[in-house]
Amino acid sequence: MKNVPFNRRAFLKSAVASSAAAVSVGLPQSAQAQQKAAAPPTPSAGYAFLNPDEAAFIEAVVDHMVPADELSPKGSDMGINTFIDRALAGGWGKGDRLYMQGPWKQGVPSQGYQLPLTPAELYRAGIASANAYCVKTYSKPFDKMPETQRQEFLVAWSTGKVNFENGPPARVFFTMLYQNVIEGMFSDPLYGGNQNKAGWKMIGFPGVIAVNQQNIEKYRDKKFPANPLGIADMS
Amino acid sequence: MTTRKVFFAAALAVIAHAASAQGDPKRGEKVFEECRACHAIEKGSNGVGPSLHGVIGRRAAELDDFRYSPAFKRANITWTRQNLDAFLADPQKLVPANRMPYAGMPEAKDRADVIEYMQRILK
Amino acid sequence: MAQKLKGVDVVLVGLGWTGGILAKELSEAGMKVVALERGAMRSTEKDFAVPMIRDELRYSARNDLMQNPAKDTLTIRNNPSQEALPMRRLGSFLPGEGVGGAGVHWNGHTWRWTDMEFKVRSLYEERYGKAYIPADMTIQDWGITYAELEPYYDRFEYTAGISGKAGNIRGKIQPGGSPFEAPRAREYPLPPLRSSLAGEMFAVAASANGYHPFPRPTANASRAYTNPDGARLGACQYCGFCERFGCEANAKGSPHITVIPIAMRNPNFELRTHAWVTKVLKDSGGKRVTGVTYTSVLNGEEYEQPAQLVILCAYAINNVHLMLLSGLGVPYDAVTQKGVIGKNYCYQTGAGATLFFEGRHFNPFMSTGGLSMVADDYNTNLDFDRGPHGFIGGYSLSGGMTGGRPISFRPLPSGTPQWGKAWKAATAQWYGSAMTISSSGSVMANRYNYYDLDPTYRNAFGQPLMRMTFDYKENEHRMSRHTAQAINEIAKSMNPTSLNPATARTDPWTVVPYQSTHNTGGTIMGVNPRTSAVNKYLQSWDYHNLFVMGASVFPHNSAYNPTGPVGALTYWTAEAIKKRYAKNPGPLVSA
Amino acid sequence: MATRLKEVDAVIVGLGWTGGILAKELSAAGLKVVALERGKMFSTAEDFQVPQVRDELRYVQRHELMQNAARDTLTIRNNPNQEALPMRRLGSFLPGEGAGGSGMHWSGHTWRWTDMEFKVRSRYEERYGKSFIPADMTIQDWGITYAELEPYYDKFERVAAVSGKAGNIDGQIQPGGNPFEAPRAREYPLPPLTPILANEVFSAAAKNAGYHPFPRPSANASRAYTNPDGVRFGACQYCGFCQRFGCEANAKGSPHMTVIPIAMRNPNFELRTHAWVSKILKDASGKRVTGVTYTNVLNGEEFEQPASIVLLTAYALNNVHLMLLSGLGQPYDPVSQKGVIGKNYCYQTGAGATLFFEGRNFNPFMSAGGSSASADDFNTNWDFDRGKHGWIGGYNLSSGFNTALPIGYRPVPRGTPAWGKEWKAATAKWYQTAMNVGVSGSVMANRYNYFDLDPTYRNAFGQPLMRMTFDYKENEHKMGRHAAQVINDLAKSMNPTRLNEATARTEPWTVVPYQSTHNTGGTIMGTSPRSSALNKYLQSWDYHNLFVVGANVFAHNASYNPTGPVGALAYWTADAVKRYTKNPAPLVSA
Repeated sequence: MKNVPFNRRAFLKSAVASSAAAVSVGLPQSAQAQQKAAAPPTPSAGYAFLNPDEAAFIEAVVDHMVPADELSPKGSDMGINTFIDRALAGGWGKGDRLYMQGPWKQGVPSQGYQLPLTPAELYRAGIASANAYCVKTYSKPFDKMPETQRQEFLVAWSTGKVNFENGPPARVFFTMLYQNVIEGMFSDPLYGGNQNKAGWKMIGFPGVIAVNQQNIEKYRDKKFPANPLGIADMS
Repeated sequence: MTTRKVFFAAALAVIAHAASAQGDPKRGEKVFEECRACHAIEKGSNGVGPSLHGVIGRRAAELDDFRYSPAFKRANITWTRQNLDAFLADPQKLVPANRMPYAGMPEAKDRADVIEYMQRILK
Repeated sequence: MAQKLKGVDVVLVGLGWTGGILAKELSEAGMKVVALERGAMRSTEKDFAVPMIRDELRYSARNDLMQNPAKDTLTIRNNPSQEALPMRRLGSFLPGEGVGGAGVHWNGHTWRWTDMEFKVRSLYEERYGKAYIPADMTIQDWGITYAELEPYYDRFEYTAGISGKAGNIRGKIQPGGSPFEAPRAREYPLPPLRSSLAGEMFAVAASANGYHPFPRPTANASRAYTNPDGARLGACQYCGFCERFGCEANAKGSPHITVIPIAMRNPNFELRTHAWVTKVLKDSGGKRVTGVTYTSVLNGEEYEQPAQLVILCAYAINNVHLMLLSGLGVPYDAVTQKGVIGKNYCYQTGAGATLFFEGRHFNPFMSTGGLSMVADDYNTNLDFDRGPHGFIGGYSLSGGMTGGRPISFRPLPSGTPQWGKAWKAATAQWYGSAMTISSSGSVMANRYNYYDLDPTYRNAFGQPLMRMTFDYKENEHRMSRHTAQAINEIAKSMNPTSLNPATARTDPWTVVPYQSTHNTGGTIMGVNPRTSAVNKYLQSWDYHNLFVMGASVFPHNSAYNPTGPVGALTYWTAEAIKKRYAKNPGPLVSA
Repeated sequence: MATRLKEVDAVIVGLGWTGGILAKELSAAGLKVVALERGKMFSTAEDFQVPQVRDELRYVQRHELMQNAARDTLTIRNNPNQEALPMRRLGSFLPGEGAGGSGMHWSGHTWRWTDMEFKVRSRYEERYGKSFIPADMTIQDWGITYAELEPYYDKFERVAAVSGKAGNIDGQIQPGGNPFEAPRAREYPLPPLTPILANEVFSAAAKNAGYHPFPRPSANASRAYTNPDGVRFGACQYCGFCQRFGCEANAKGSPHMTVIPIAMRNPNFELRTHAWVSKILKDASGKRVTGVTYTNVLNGEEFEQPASIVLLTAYALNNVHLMLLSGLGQPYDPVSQKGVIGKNYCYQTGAGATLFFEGRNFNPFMSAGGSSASADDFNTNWDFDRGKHGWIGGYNLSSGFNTALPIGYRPVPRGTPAWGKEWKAATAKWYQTAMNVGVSGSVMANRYNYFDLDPTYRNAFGQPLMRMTFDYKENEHKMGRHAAQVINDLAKSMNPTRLNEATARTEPWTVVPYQSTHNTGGTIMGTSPRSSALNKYLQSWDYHNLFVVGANVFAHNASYNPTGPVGALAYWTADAVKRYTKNPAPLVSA
């Protein structure tokens, strides 16, 4: 998907419009109102790896972990799902830089990743097992579960209390998934995530222009006005 | 604004301009050290940055044997002394999103001296 | 150490067509069956949904549904004096993986192999004399007859929903079908597919040249269909994304929408995916196998699954590899010609011409796996006298394209530059105005075409890779020259605007370009244990509770696609197990 | 079969800092030198261009400039009775690859290791008594002195453009420098980097806690500079993309822009990239090595390169691996404690606290590799009495930012949820308003921390992987607890709004998170062939025409980064090799 160049005026206009709408309605800024007022939903970038079930699962995870609020749009509007899809379809998903020769042993956590699965294979088996667990426990796949159940499942999953019946080790998959959500939120927009540099703006990271020799003193202990640019903006 | 005042302001501008013209090339060579890591002064030898040979009065992104960033190609400016001075003061301001990894020379005196040096040496 | 699990009656290694059929048949017969599939679960709605499936790069160029050579592959050489090197990237053939195996992404061509193949040696000796068969050509009779197999062909055709036109029903020649086919009990379950312009033009020209063209029988349902087991198939949409893709319309007969779902509903059956079988275990007596060892690729754990009956259904290549890795039977030695495991590996040859017709519109993108007309005059036609041409075997001719996917199908008159303005113009002009006439030809078994274990390279489980030694021999070169000539005659008679003529395939076989996934032999069936690995019920001569399915049992390869006999033989073996072996476990054929 | 090539005077295996220095020095001395580098050629203009280089995902998370574990890696275990498994993905340490090696993507910290390390055993025995050193702690004197090495430290600092403040010139303590440092002949070539807020806040607190903070010496040029070889440096731009990145401004001292280009201009020198050395060959007598076998990874062809001198400069891990694969020297056995190849592997330990200051702006994205202030009061300060704490070694206190990019660095107070609205708020609030105070600590050699060849796993060339057996021992746990205490006291004195306290690293060492690429030992230098692989000139005791250069020669690991002594020892060995060529024989009688 061509990187939609950041259109400041459009962003400002929509921001102004949304705040005006909130004011006129006079209601507290409930999540739904915010969602509606937030920037129009970004057109889908399509999927090169995830099938419909998997895409729904990933969208639900990234939108739950990175909800929409005044700091940033929700995860899928920032393209974190697209980032994960492209990573899995690409070399990293196929096991680039991963030693994949047997024999295969479980080992202990301090010996790191030992599964005979490439990241793409782990996601495929992992999402199927996660959804199977959710259907067994909450009688619905993850993306159909209400927010409270999603949170309950994610907390259990991240703390090793979830076991995938004849699936991959649950926690190994969670650790990889969580790292990819973070990467999707803060890597350069080139990779499909961090669209409009929303992740960088949230924390004030100035992006690729980094000639700070003079700024060190000029901005010591002062807020640096970051209007981040990505690699594409300078290419 | 009475004409006198106007005349007086214009004169000031000229002098200021002239002053900057008399930068000290000797000191300018020393200041130019900042640039030598990436720019050569010999014709045709490009490194991280393009060769600065004959840069004064040249249009930006003119050498065809150097891969300029789009920012310079879009800039369509000529390296007059004035543009050079503005650029060296704050490179990202004059040519936003350019790739030069150099924060600039805040001191006007440094800029005047180095431009004077470049004027002489980079024929 | 491997964790030992509870024993079961039957363990199936691999769950494609053969595994799927046995899973259904044996679990229905009350046996406790476990299937171990190294790949993942597959379903039409999850894995072959539009628009995801319409991705030529992913499924065709990058082989998404196929075996991953990073995990396991073969080493390849043309002859025993050459050093074999690994096939590091899939090319010439594409073994499948996952539930449904190759049965998910095949084209659907389904043929009945006849006694012309099952009694190949006696037929040729009888008609052309013993000396006609070269010394190194190790063809042999299969030990089974067409008559015995006919009802099982019929069973498989009706399970998979084959569209075709019978040519011979109980001895009566039917117009529009293949006059040379062996007698069928009844018609195909579905009428032939709608014909394409390319198919029609080929048929007209072939008839004019004295051939007997007929529609290719194929598992692309010409209309909606419910098979005898109640599985429903949709009508083929001629989408042009058939081979290497799963069918989103459930219109292509595949195991994951026919036999496997039925087995899955049967409590006697259990499927374990991501289960990579590394060894078949045998008892100390060396008379029976006792089960298998497998690794769960989900977590690296190793398990031992004991079983009364072990059936290898893991595609021809992997079946032979497992026999060699597990030390089952005597490995074949090309020098002494002793041993049987690995013997008689065969492939398929072919040739093709591309015809360009200015102003005609072939719409190659509107097509399906089996949309072509075929002529068998140089194949199953007994009257075709091979004598003067000095070759054994046959080839079928066909006109029509199975699809027009642009990364791989961009017909260009030879001599067109590979890029630039002229290339663009030619590509635009001829993409829709060209057709192909192609042939697929048999390969006779040879003493120096065989499998064994590679001495150097290992797979991702640390086990030796299987080594394939193969090349086309003089017999195939002669047949290929005859083929090219026949194709070019027909093609010229259609006076195309221009023609890329067919050429004989006489260079050494290369693993690089895709050719065909019809790898046969390695655990061949036969009449005695000295020259074959399995008897006529595909039961191992050495271990009576070990059966081996798939094309690895074929003593040689014909011009036809293998899935017809593969499916039929599986039903045939299922019957033998249910009716005889289960009641009285022991050799079904006295050695 | 391997094609045999024409013999040369010296073959250099691996072209990073040590390979680059030796290539320049030996070719300048007239030797015919061939360097075999398994990676590709690198140049600032082509490979470290803005904006491509500003890519945290590619260079930091996906290890673009590092060794590819799919080709070659190690197997890992904590102790000899555990089964070693492959490090399937790089984690705890990141060996480099390509012409320039780790010297391209290091942060630049350059220290002078002193006699406190070179005479560690005698010093501790002398002051604390023999029994103070635990039985299994196999530390030993290195056989070299700081005085011998001082001029070579000076040479490396000037070549690599180290910015810093001297603390002791000829015995005269200099204000602002490290008062505990050994005497230097002269100042650093460049003044220290501009301090960032975190440095100033830390230094103030350290001062009033009685410590002696000073700017960390680092090869990030604080202003434009021309080194003694005529190489021009740009001024560091504090871009915050330093560790794991190449420097686009030619401001970070790296071999690909200093020593390697000079060697390349010398007709005596030839570089072959994509050349993977798989074995070192030795003659029948077993006294001399005769050259190396390597594979050209561009086409898989195998070559034999004969040479009268072989120099291993392929990073500490690969040097040891090559010695083991080639059967050079006797492999170390922890049970019998016989053999030397693989002996005394050491790593580094650490601890750190994160301090949150509401309303302050630390601008973590504006930093050079060396933007940190340090204090050595518990390290090179020999007056600090280790006696009552019962541990050997030292740790260097420091605070600042190195590469605080957002995927890897998002400080939040402990207990903040890992995702959701509250997590977003905390991340946004604290990213710029937090700083850290940490230590890097020494690791003493131990009988059960060593390298050998793995019995099961193989690399992409079918050769056995090297097996690393390592864990922190009681000595390091004790030091870690001491360090955590010091950090937390200091942090509290700065009364931050919130504090994530430091904790001692006492869990078994794990290969998963990145910790440090300071792997030392395996072919250690020493005073006798029975307890060391190399003499003081890094010449093999067994094969006098084999020299092994890099941190693998360190008999134990200090708290300091290794590149200072590694660079100095490379220049020291270059001089020794020049002497060797005049009379090829052992330079130290065994």
